[in-house]
Amino acid sequence: MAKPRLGVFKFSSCDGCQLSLLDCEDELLAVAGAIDIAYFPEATRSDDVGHYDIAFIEGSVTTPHEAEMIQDIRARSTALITLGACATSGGIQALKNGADTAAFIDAVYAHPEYIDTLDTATPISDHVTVDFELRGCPISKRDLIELVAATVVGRTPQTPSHAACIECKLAGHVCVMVSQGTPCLGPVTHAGCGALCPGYARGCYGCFGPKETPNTAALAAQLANHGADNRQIARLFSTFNTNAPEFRKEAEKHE
Amino acid sequence: MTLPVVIDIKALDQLVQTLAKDRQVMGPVRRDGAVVYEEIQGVDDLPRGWIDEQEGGHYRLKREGDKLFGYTVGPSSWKRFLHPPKQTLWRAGGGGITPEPIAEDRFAFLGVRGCELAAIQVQDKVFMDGPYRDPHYAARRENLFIVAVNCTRAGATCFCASMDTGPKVNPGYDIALTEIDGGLLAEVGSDAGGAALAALTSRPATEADLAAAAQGIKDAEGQMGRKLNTDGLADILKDNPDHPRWSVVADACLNCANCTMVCPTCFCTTVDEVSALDSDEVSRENRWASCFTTEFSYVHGGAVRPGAKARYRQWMTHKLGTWWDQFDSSGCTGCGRCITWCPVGIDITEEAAAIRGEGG
Amino acid sequence: MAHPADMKTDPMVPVLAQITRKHMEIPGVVTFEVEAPGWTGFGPGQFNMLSLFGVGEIAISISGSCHDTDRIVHTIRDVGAVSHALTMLEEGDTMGLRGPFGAPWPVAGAKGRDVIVAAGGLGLAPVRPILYHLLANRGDYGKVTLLYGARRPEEILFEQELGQWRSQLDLDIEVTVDHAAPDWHGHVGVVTTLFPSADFDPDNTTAFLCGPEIMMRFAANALTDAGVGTRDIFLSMERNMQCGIGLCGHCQLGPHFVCKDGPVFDWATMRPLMSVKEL
Amino acid sequence: MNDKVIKVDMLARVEGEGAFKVVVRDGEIVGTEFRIFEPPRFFEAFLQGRDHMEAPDITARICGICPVAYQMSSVHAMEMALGITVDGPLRDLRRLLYCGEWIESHILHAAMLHAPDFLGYAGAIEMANDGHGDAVKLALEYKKAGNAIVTFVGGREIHPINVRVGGFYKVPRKTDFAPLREQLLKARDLAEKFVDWTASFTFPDKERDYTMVSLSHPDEYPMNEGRVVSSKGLDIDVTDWPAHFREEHVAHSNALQGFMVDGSSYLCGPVPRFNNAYDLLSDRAKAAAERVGLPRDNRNPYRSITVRAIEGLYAVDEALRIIDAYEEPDAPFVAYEPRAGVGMAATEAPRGLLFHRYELNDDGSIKTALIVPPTSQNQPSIEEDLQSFIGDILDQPDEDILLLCEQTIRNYDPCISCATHFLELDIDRG
Ligand SMILES: Cc1cc2nc3c(=O)[nH]c(=O)nc-3n(C[C@H](O)[C@H](O)[C@H](O)COP(=O)(O)OP(=O)(O)OC[C@H]3O[C@@H](n4cnc5c(N)ncnc54)[C@H](O)[C@@H]3O)c2cc1C
Ligand code: SF4
Ligand code: SF4
Ligand code: SF4
Repeated sequence: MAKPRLGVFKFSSCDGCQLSLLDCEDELLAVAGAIDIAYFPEATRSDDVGHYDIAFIEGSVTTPHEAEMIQDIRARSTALITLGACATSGGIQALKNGADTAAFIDAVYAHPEYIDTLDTATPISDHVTVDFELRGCPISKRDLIELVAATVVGRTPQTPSHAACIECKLAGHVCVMVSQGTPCLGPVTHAGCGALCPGYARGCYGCFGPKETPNTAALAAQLANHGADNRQIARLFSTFNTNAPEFRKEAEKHE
Repeated sequence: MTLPVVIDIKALDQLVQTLAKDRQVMGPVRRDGAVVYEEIQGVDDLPRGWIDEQEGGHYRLKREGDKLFGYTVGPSSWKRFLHPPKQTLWRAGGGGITPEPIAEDRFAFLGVRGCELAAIQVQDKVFMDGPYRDPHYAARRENLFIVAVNCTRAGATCFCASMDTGPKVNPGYDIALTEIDGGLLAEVGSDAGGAALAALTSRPATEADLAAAAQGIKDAEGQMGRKLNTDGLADILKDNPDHPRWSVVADACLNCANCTMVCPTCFCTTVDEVSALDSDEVSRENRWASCFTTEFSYVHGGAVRPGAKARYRQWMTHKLGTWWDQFDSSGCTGCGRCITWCPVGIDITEEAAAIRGEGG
Repeated sequence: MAHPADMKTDPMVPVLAQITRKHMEIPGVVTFEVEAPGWTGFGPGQFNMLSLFGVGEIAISISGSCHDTDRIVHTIRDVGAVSHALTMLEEGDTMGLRGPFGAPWPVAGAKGRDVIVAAGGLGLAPVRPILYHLLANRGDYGKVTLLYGARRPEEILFEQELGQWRSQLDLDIEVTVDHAAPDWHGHVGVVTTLFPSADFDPDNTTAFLCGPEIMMRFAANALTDAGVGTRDIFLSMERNMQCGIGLCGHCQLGPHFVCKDGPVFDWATMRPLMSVKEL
Repeated sequence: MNDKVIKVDMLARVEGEGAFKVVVRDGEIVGTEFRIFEPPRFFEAFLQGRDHMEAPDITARICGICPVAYQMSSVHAMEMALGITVDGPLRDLRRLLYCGEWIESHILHAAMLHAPDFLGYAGAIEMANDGHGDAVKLALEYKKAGNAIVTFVGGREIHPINVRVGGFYKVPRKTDFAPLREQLLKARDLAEKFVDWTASFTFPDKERDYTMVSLSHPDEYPMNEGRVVSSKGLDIDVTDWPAHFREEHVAHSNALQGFMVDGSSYLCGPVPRFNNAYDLLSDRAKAAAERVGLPRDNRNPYRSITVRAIEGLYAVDEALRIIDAYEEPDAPFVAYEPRAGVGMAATEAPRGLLFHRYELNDDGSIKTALIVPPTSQNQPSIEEDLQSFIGDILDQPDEDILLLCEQTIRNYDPCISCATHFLELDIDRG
């Protein structure tokens, strides 16, 4: 069987998700052995354009150019897979959605006249059909390896969409919400990180975005019981997955 | 059987050391603001002088007194060791299948409470009494030595008295301890327990010792923070799948699965396929699963229980109702963990009462 | 039937079964004949857990004859990752196999009675062992009727075999499709539309139903309305199964584990449960 | 052949999206542009109104390659605004975390992104598949030790979760360090070999007289705090930064660029640190530099790959020193009350100085934020390098010129993602 051809593409992002691939020190060469890394500018000058069996997309769409580019990549790819919160929900830069872009530009740039940017940062799935979404800000190495290994053998990657709480308990962490009253998004957040934050005595801040059927309202009510004010609750839901519909709606309720 | 004796803390330490010679002794330790079960080296590791304050969705440790076992049950349960969160089943590579060697763990548990021993016995039925058994569980169970502890203090979310599982432990232990002034009353529950106890420095228990222990247990019974009326409950639950209360609880429930993870009897697992990129070996692994997730009931095309209401109903009806049909026992032993460790404090006793038409 | 109550080995560990024959039934549905070491036969309605290492494991009914003790026949529809990978296997390839599991159709209990077998779609595969059994012991049973519904004419399963059976005079076979082009001359409509014209004695009939849950529910209700007893109607249920042996908990349906108490249940047991939404 | 435009529209093996262009007229280079077309992400604007506690998590997302640097500059600036000092084991742990990032980032750059230029490959995987497998494996194993530190202290290698204003959320117990220590001892040998490997390359014989800017601390190799100094005599407190440095929108380029107030360019990063603070390197690092003949006032930017290797070795040594001296602190963080204030800090990101300035409101929310990352500071210098280093090879084939240009830019380990939030977008595809 021919090795699947992989292209790795970057949109608006911090580079962290594609860096995760280079951070797979133990597996990198095995990955390169199992798939043909045809296009990956962060790692290689060779730009082998053409058709890709798998396209990894990092980042969200924030400029007119990016909006065109994603259509082209989609047309040239069999399976289009998004990596991380930016590509999957818009990422941190989606905080500008709903804000006054002109004011944002003024806040940052001395000479704003050249700035060419869309008013929104949007997930890839707003533009093209996405075959699989890997969550996280950043994605976890485990998930990435699982994704590649599963794709190579043809199984569904095991990246369950249940709550981070399950991983928290599998890891044997003590719930920070119950034992410390620390606000934690674990109950509404998609698993994948291994419940890192509770393991470090802090609440989950939602890198992996909403879980399946998240009850954000019930969690927000409990956060308020623990003393969080509306502003804190709104902020908690508006970080790296601020544009994920369930989180955005909950945040709006507290603005 | 041997008469009860009284041992002191030094003797208890000696017991731990003796058991540790050919076992991993697991016991209570204080970690990250809670009492959890981990490997212990001696009595010094125990959370002496710490008690817990529990309520729905609330747990805090505080200093009070100097009892070794003043705390009640915490977030971890013994199932973590007997039925671990992940268990490899077999590995395959190079054309053949190698079953995972049957677990050789030899555990001794120190501080098993009444509700907890009952929970172990519930899982025994699940994993060992059916037409098929889980050989890893069975092996760990056979090698297990249990030092139980009768509760002399109960928490606000405890209701073992309603479930007939405590505060005094039912048989099934090797040794049972009751903390009294000036020592620990020790009772023997098995030959192995008798032998282990005989090797320790002890004195025969006096009437006063026995009375003090009984009083401690009675005190705990009086402090029981929750009650569950089990009368006809199984049928009430099964007969009320459309009770409006299920929708009420579904609105509050996060379906985060914490209750099932902390519950000492919840046994469900999902099988994961594990393959690596750099080897041909693949393996299959069991992982704790929960009926609160949609993937749990997934059949091609969608979940059988997509709604939160159906998932909560499944869990509670199973625990308190259909468990009886399946295993001829309750699936709940009244430990209260699911109440305390639910991030929003949903209370199984309150929900059951509400379906029954009381309170709520 | 190997019922390993005293089994020392781990029931979660499969054996390697080898494919001796592969046959494509209709696009996306493949029948395999496999041989597995230690296989001692099965009861009609039982299933195996089939797997491809690295991909996953799924429950698949045995669709062959239980008189055939060394060949194991499975008919698999490609719907997702595991079923797809299995259907891609070729003769000579191996798959993992555990089983047989589950409670069989109570065919013996139907002796001397009329039998109705009603199947929808791929549901014909799990009931095929019943038909083999009935045909092999034809004298033991009264009128035998097979009512089968497929979505479209192209999706009719085991068409050749149906033709052979139909030519046998002592077997009544009616086939219907949900949608058809004008060149289809058979019945159009759901399976239940075939019931009124079926010939059976309601007081002395045993019915075996297999197909989508909604089809089974309608069929069972129609039979009950026609006077067949609720304990004489049997259904084969499907739930998510990870272990197939009652340890993983996924397949619970009310008080039952579909894998070990079922998958075959009588209608008296299922009726109240199937009327509850999302049970 | 005397007029041409040498350009690359998608510069590979750098973090983020950049391009460059060299315009030649009559055999003379008339213009060099190092351009960044990463879309703007507006971090400074997002930060307004957020809680100061969120700054380390949010600013980390500016760059997945050096999140620790962002976390460090932000917490130090916040602590200044809040009037608290973090020292003792907590300060050491931060330095340890930073060592991890230096190792990880330096080795990533040196082995995976830069070395292929010296050995003539498109990338490290191609290099590994063509006889350099052992070197690549060694580098990966070594780099892994850096990630192991970041993961151990910070929770994960990218966007660590354990850094907070005042210290950490949770600190390790002394006994927890044992496996990490073992791994670092092994990594130290790899680090030595790695220095030798990078030094074995052939370096273009090119130098420039840079103004080398770095932090300076009396007792420590520059990393998490210090005064800002330059090789030309500057020596200022970090709070005086705005008075001595400025950012400009330059007409020919699409980027804000950093200059000294007098308009001259300067260089920050490993080479300035090495030159300005050579004496503070560990003995092992100094010995390695001597062994491979790296002069202590190196002005050849191509040799920065070896300087990174030396800093990597230093970071391993320093990490081990910190681990051996570690005593668990009484509390994982210093407690404080939010208050209004202004705070500034600079720390040494792997690729150079990273300056943050925040103004806080009474409730601890952020009023204004300013972030000046290293790549913007080095941009004028990058263009000047292109201007002066390729003039003598203009008669060679375009591909060779291109390669040298790219190699020259990669000397800087430019981190374009970092730069985005203040670089405007103008894609010149014409
Ligand atoms: C007792 C029984 C007998 C069956 N007999 C047959 C048969 O003879 N032929 C046939 O083609 N199919 C049969 N099925 C259905 C078959 O198990 C599913 O089609 C199969 O599990 C789909 O898996 P997948 O990975 O291809 O699909 P996906 O949709 O990707 O499913 C993902 C996973 O969900 C679970 N799952 C999905 N659908 C089902 C299901 N219907 N039942 C149980 N678990 C499911 C499995 O664990 C599966 O791996 C039977 C199911 C049961 C319970
Ligand atoms: S700490 Fe957070 S993730 Fe963990 S169980 Fe509690 S609520 Fe869930
Ligand atoms: S914030 Fe939540 S999702 Fe992110 S690392 Fe922490 S626990 Fe995981
Ligand atoms: S259901 Fe709740 S109270 Fe009952 S055993 Fe489980 S965790 Fe304890």
